[in-house]
Amino acid sequence: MSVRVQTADFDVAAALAEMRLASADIGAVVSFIGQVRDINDGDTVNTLTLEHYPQMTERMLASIEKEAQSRWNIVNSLIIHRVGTLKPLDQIVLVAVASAHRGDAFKACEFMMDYLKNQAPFWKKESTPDGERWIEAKTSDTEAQERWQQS
Amino acid sequence: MSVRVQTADFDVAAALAEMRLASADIGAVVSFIGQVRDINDGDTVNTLTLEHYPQMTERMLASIEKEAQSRWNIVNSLIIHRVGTLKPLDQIVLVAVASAHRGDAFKACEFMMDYLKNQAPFWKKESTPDGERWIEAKTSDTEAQERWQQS
Amino acid sequence: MNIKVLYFARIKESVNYSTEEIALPVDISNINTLKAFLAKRGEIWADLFSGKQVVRAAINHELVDDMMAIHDGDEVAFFPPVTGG
Amino acid sequence: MNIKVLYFARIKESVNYSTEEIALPVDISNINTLKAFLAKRGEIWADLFSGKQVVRAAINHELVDDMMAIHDGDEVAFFPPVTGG
Repeated sequence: MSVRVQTADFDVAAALAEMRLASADIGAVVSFIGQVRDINDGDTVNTLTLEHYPQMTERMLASIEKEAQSRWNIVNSLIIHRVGTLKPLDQIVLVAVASAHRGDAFKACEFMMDYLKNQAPFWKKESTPDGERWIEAKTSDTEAQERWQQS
Repeated sequence: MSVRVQTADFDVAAALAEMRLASADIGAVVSFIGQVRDINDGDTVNTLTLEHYPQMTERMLASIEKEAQSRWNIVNSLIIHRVGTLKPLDQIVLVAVASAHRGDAFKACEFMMDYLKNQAPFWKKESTPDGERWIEAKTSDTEAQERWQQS
Repeated sequence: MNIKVLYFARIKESVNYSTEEIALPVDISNINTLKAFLAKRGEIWADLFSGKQVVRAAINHELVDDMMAIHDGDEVAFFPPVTGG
Repeated sequence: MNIKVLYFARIKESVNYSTEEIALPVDISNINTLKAFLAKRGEIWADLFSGKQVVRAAINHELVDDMMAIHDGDEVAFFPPVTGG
């Protein structure tokens, strides 16, 4: 279980290798990489700036990991999230889960992303040719989180 | 869309980087890595040997990719599966899906793994201190596939 | 009681600062009454805190709803719905 | 008609070879009747092909069920339930 919030880029290869090689109990590693798209809502995105609430971010991400661990059989998990100014094709976030069997890893990884989207205090501002704008939260993300409350 | 069956190990980092950097339309890359566990059904696993049906394997994996592409909005996908003799902590399989948004990538990646487990002609034989044995197919894998037929 | 208030993202830009110390009147006891108190500061504040916009709150780094009580020394944060990931 | 038959994994080890050419009697027209035909070859074959075990079949690299018709020149494969991934 670990959480990192950083301005620097991260090395997916090293992170996943470290995770899977940590134990021969691990049969499955599911990972999610989020990256900056060059178009959003029909407009060109030049840069994307991520702001966050430092003390709260780490705390919230750790509590999301803990909740996932209580729901599924997972051996290890990792969240790395970048802040600062990024450009299209830059990596934003890595969520990875290692488990004995694939079902737990898939569910826990998607759960962590859905909760991160709705609860972790990050905000995105895009710079487009028409100026800057804050990205609005999406109803689809709220709905994605609500699925997990029914089970 | 691509499929590789090989005895050699594969480079997850290179595969994922190539996939995500192929297009700035991609916002999400979900991947699954399967690896050899050192214990199965309570016994120590020394080696795991994967046999397959060459002409049929590639065809079946390609048809699984095609089916995933018809069900979700995915930009690209990849399946790499090893055959031959492996040992604990060796990588067996990589399934990766790139899409604009995370929901499609998560669903397509899990779908592909569930179908691969039930339809792709691979068979596993383990070598344990008590000798060799073929691994039996699991009911849980059949059930995992059947979930996708209800939607 | 005295509290620290933090603003983030679009809200920080609207009010034009990120943090302040506030000595609260005695009748301000939860997030709801604190929002009403802030809304009286002027047009920009009324626009943000009178209920027209969704403004989330945290107390001491935990997400809370508007009925959550505020205590002396608390760090209260106001921000728009989050959009990370 | 003449077909090629392939065996894999546990089944290959039981019958002790991986491939054979078979000239089928005229009444063997689908997977079901081919399994019954093979089951008559002896104890090992009966054990595999008389229905006690789950044996999957493919014709020309496509998974098929037991009612699927066989044609001259087909490549038929028999194997246990798959266990990749």
